[in-house]
Amino acid sequence: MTDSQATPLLSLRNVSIALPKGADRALAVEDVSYDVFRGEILCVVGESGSGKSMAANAVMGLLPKGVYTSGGEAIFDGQDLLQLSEKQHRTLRGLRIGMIFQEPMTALNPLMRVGAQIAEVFEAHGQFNGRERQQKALALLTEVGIPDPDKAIRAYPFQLSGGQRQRVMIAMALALEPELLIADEPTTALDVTTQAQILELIRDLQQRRGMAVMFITHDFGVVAEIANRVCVMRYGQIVELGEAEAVLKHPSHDYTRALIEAIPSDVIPEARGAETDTPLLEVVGLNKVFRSKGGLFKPAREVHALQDVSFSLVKGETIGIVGESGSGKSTLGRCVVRLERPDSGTLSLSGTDFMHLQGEALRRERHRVQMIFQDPYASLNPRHRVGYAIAQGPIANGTSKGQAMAKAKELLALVGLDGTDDRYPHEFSGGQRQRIGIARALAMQPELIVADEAVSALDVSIQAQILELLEELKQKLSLSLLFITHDLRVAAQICDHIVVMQHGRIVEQGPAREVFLAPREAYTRELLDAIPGREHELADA
Amino acid sequence: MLYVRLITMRLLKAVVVLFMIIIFNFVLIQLAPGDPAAILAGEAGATDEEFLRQLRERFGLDQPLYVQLWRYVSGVAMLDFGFSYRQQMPVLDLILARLPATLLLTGTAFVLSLFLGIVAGSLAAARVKKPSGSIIMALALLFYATPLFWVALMSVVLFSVYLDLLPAYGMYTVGAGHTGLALVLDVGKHLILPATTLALFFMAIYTRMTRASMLDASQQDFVKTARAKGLKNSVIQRRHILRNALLPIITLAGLQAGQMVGGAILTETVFAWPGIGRLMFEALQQRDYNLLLGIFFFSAALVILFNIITDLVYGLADPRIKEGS
Amino acid sequence: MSFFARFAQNRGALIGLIILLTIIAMAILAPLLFPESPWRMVQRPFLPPMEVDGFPLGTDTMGRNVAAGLMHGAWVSLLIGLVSTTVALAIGVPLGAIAGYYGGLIDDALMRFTEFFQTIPNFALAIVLVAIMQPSITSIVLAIAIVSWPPVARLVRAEFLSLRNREYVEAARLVGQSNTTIILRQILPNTLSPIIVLASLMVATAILLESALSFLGLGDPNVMSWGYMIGAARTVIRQAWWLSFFPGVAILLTVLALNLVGEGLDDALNPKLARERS
Amino acid sequence: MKTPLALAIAAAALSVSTVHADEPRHGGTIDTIIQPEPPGLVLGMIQNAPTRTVAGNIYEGLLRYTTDLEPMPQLATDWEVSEDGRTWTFHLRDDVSWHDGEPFTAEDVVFSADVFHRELNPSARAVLQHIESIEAVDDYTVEFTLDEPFGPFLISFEAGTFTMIPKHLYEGTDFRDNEHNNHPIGTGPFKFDSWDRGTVIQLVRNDDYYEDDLPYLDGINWHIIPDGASRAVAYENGTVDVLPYGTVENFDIPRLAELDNTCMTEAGHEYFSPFAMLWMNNREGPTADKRFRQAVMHAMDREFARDVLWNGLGNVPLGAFGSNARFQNPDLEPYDHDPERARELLDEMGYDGEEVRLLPLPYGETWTRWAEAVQQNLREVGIEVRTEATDVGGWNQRLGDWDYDLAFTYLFQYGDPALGISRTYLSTNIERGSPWNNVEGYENERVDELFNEAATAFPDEEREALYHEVQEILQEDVPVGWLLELGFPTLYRCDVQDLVTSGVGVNDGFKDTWLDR
Repeated sequence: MTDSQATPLLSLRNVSIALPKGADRALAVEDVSYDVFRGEILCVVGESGSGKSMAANAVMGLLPKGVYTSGGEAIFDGQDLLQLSEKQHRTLRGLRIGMIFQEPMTALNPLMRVGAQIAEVFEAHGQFNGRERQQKALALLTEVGIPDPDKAIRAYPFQLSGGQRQRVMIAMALALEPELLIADEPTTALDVTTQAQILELIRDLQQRRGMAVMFITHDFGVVAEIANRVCVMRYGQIVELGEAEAVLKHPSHDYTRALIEAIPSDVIPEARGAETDTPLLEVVGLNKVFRSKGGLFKPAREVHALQDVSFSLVKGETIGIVGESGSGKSTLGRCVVRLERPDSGTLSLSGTDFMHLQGEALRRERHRVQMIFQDPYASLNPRHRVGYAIAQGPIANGTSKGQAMAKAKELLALVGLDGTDDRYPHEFSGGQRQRIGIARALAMQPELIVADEAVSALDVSIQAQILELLEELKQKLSLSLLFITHDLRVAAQICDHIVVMQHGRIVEQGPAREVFLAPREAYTRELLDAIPGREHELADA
Repeated sequence: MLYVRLITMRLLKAVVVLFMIIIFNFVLIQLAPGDPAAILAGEAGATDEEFLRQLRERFGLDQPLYVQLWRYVSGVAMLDFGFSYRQQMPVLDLILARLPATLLLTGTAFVLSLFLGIVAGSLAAARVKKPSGSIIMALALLFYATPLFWVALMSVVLFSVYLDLLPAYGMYTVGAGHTGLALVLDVGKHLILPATTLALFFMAIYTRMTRASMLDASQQDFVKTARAKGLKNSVIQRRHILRNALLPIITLAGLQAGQMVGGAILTETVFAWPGIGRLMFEALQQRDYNLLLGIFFFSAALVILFNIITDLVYGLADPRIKEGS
Repeated sequence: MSFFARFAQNRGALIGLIILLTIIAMAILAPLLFPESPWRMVQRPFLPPMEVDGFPLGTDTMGRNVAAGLMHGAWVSLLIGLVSTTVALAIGVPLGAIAGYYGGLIDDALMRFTEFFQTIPNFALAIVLVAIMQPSITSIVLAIAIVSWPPVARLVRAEFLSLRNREYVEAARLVGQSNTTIILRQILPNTLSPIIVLASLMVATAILLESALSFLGLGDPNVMSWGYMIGAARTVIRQAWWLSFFPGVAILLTVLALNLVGEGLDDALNPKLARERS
Repeated sequence: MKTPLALAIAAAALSVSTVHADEPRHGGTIDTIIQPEPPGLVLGMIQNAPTRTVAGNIYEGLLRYTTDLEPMPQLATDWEVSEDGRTWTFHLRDDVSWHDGEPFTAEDVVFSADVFHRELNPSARAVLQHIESIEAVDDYTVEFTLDEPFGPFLISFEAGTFTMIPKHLYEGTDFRDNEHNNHPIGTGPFKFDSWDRGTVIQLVRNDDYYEDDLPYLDGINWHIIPDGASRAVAYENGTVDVLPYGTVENFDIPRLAELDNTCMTEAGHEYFSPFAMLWMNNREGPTADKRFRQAVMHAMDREFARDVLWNGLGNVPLGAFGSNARFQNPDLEPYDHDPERARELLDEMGYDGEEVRLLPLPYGETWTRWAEAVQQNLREVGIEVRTEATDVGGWNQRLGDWDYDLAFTYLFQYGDPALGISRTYLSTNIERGSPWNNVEGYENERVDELFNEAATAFPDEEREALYHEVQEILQEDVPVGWLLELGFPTLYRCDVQDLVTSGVGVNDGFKDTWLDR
């Protein structure tokens, strides 16, 4: 499909981009060269901090303040984009190079109607008159597959869903039929089913228009789904560049191989036999409704976050709660640890009623269920040394300070952070903080640990390490785990049992192998089908 | 329409707040030393018990406190704010006679400060790190730090005494008998100094706020989107950044509009502006309770009114609130 | 980068700090340099600045040394600014913390209470309070505190609202820490930087408020404050400009310095913001 | 024997009003200032200074007084007293009409004095208590009968005390709610025109005034400007031509007085003779000790206060009786500024540094400065003073409750010791709740006796002897501090002629004023 003999549409030659003083390294991108050809999708892949989107921003002339290109050239249609003045760049942007971004929630002006924002593209380049612009916008919205485009054109961004907004972004980027589309992690913030739709749309449009797409992502699944060629980056340098098939199947570089291996595979472990049959956690008919109070302009609302949810967990077992955003999976986790109080149903822990506990009684029982949180940056108090952060739970429960601190040191060693107890959280990386979070949960010697999207915010290689650690701890300490995640591949790797949720209800539950390999419900199948790169991997397996 | 119902609800809430304010102020003022009758008597230059007794009886000051409060509250419910002890006029008449002057002064100062503040703030935001931007911010800080009354005094000395350009006090030229356009111009001329003085401080606030808010907004993702479209910088500044930056300014402006009534006390005193702020200060010194309560009531009502207007304007400016569901 | 290095990066903040330290030095050195009471009538009235040795800023309407008044006034202005801010914090921080942490009905009630105070124009309320309590340092400090706590409460509440569902707070709740411990040890320390910044600006506002009260004749008659000096000199502004000029400049500089320092603190305490702003 | 005094008095009045050689001219409106804004304009119902100043041109009394406090004819052309000093007969002008056209008659006099003022006016009541009856003999003759001779009787007919009020508009109504209160009707040379609250009060010429040719002016505009500095500017930029007392701060007066075409007079206050005093609480604390009070008198530098704060205007008083007061004893030993003597007295009494509280008078900058000066004077002789600022309300309350140690005030002397001086020292005048009576709590039986006898003694020689004796006692006891006989200056453009023509000239002088332009 790629004609390597043709002249590239965009050609990056020895591009270096400098970071401002005081950053963790001098160059964001170092001596990078790659080409983008007409009619191909080039995926630039890397973990956070790899500098994968810097070059794209330089091409657009949209580098953040303080960041500047320190060498090389980017030839687009015969001119070096890195030498253009702001004004020259401006005539190119939107017209010949379009760009879409990661966060559809914030990338649209909240105060302008969708139609007006699309029409602005024409206005910026002096094309058409007002009426025509609206008509064009409508046509574009239809093309990107927004339902009810007549209404959508008059809508404000907040009235659209995330996927719809990303479609609007795409419509905007494609309005003037640019030759090059830069897509900077356009699906990362989306649910897995939506992601599949958007990926399909991009591939579709690219083929129909024959344009070039530079697709920046961290997810090899996405790469497998969409790429013609792949450029793998690490620490600002290219580690591997080549045809997608070749790179995915036969990665030549260790790092690429490590990345691809780190993706949890669908090789699903056998469920381990539970130690006993007596359930540790029993959830029966749980309901939870959130009510928002009305304000001057908004009427009161009710959201049924949990409806008649029942399942049980036996000691030593790991249950995965999976679902997309809004499925109620996090609410369920928060109810189990009693950060929320369910409205009705029963929630019992080793036979004791955990649902009706209140105040001081609840406080005394809390140590039995602990939680590992999603955001490694928010889960540790920036003002407390990590040793104390771990020890304060036992201290609050009556352990002497000296004992608790000693125990904290032990736990830090256990999670692989020996001798770091007197450091502050900001001295640790995200993965390390997640280890501290695990140590903190363990310090309470809980009967049950709820892990709420515990690895979602981490890079894939780090994700693998944390999952490994959890696996190891599970064995060593025979932990019982309630593992909440949106990522079915992660769930497949660690869980014995899977509960699939949608709109606050349980859609399907059963042993992990059954749910993944022989799903009974359509929704479960839909979820599984939407996993990017799945076909590739299955073919691989 | 939804609007009507919501405004009705807000007004109902306002009534409750106003009622609380009446009680609060009533109690507060009772704590003040000094018997209004004694002060009136003192002003008369001579007193005897008979005179004091007459005064107390006349103004109901001989009644127990709860009776006085009840009388006052039930009066207010029928828009009867009582009688000013000292000015010998119904409180409502006095306030309504002075209110337009204060509204003119604060209204002008408000519009002036908001307009200039937003313009200066946007300029400063667009010229971050340039000398012109720094100069704007330095001036704003200077105005912010300068005591209002001091500026007022200095401007009288400069513009009225030494330069003789503008009238130093009052609202219009007494005895000139201007009517129509001449009167408007005359009042306008008198308005310049007090309105500007009052506006300077608030302008400084809006300038700083606008700049900060614009810089904040310029960090938002949609600005990058706008740039990716190839829009001109000036269009981005105006249409995307400024519009979004205005939202917090609307909130602030709503709060400040109420505070301006307080700031007007100083301005009105120095410039002899016949407004409600000056009336309040005089009423306080003379323990003219009914008048003081009335003024407090009206200024609180103004603040609440401004808050409601602010909410409405905010609702118009932010579709998320207007059309949110 | 160290805290001070970050602070010193903002040149305005450094200038502000130097001015502020000078003023503090003035306040401390006043009793040494001018041991006599600033109220003492020591020379003929209306002596212009630099005319007679020992009277660099001249004398006032009654022949009192303006320089002495200015130095002693620094102490009073700073004291009133600091104490009233402390009192305002003592009211606003607990209210805001409780409202923000507990939410619900408690929040509703406390915020209504706060709004109520914001419904009465600040300056008017301050005047009434001082008049009712009769002017003295105590009544002025109280009045200023009473009109300036609501923004503190709102700020602290907003911070608590955003922090109370932070994961580390939830973690603390899960390990069984009590509400008091969570408020005091987990959340409050993390709200300190915006509070410190706000406090530095409040000191400035308090000094302005005190001067405005004194200007209207509601100052404490036993202490020589800058606001008093302007108020007293306002009637003779035509004959003796220096009498209101110097204290006016002193207030201006102090307020300016506090604002600059406040901005510097903001930059230093919120390094991320600072980078965006510059 | 009935004594026709009027002729001699009329001659005296002439000598006051005809200082200028030029013939008075008609025309012109005069702009002046009233500070503070009066609460209302009906004299008798309201008697504070600004009301008197404005309404003194609308209303009139039976008599006026020269700057030497001798009576002059006004609504009464002449008067006589019976030999026993108990019956006074006044003959009224027969050509006077109210501003609404109704004729002025003896019925109006009886109504005003006996009904209106008896009900509303405390200062009139002080005189009325000595009056047995008031009768209209015919339309233009009124007879007052006293229960015994009352020394100051004849000096009580100034417009501010016994204002003539139109009976036909007020009789049988609730005086305070009378609709005419907002549009006062008098007999005076100017008629009320309009009052724009907070801005200006305008009076216009009464074209039907009974005195030929008078008044010369077409009208008066009383501007209301609440800030002292602004008032000074108003004079400088020519908006106003006359600055009555109290309208600009004392510190501004020397500067304004030096402006071109500017004249100054202290006249027109003789009737009131404002006397500044320092209340000293005789009941408790250090101030209860006579030696402490004497020490305070020696500690205060009253000349400094006069020269620096009051621009050298006014008199440092010898003792309780001001220099304008009748029957002053010139042989008293004065209290000089003598800090050494003050310290000796304090040592002698064994003053232990107990703090005394000083209340300044909340009437503006000069008074505040004065309190600061006195505080400093007292501190320098070793007295611990703490100033407690109050506003008018607080000041009234504190004095009324006797909750003070030292407090500033000033009192009018009203021409006769029996009206203006004895009230401060009589023990019968000790009563809580008023800041104007014997607030210091001084009790001395002999002083009471002397004052009471002197009030009703007849003729004047007898009164003089009694008053001289009382002054000697007071000089020793120092019940209050005698600070200053205040000189209130009026500033005006020199081409404003005949501005002050009587002992209450600041209130009724515009009658004769004309503009030499």
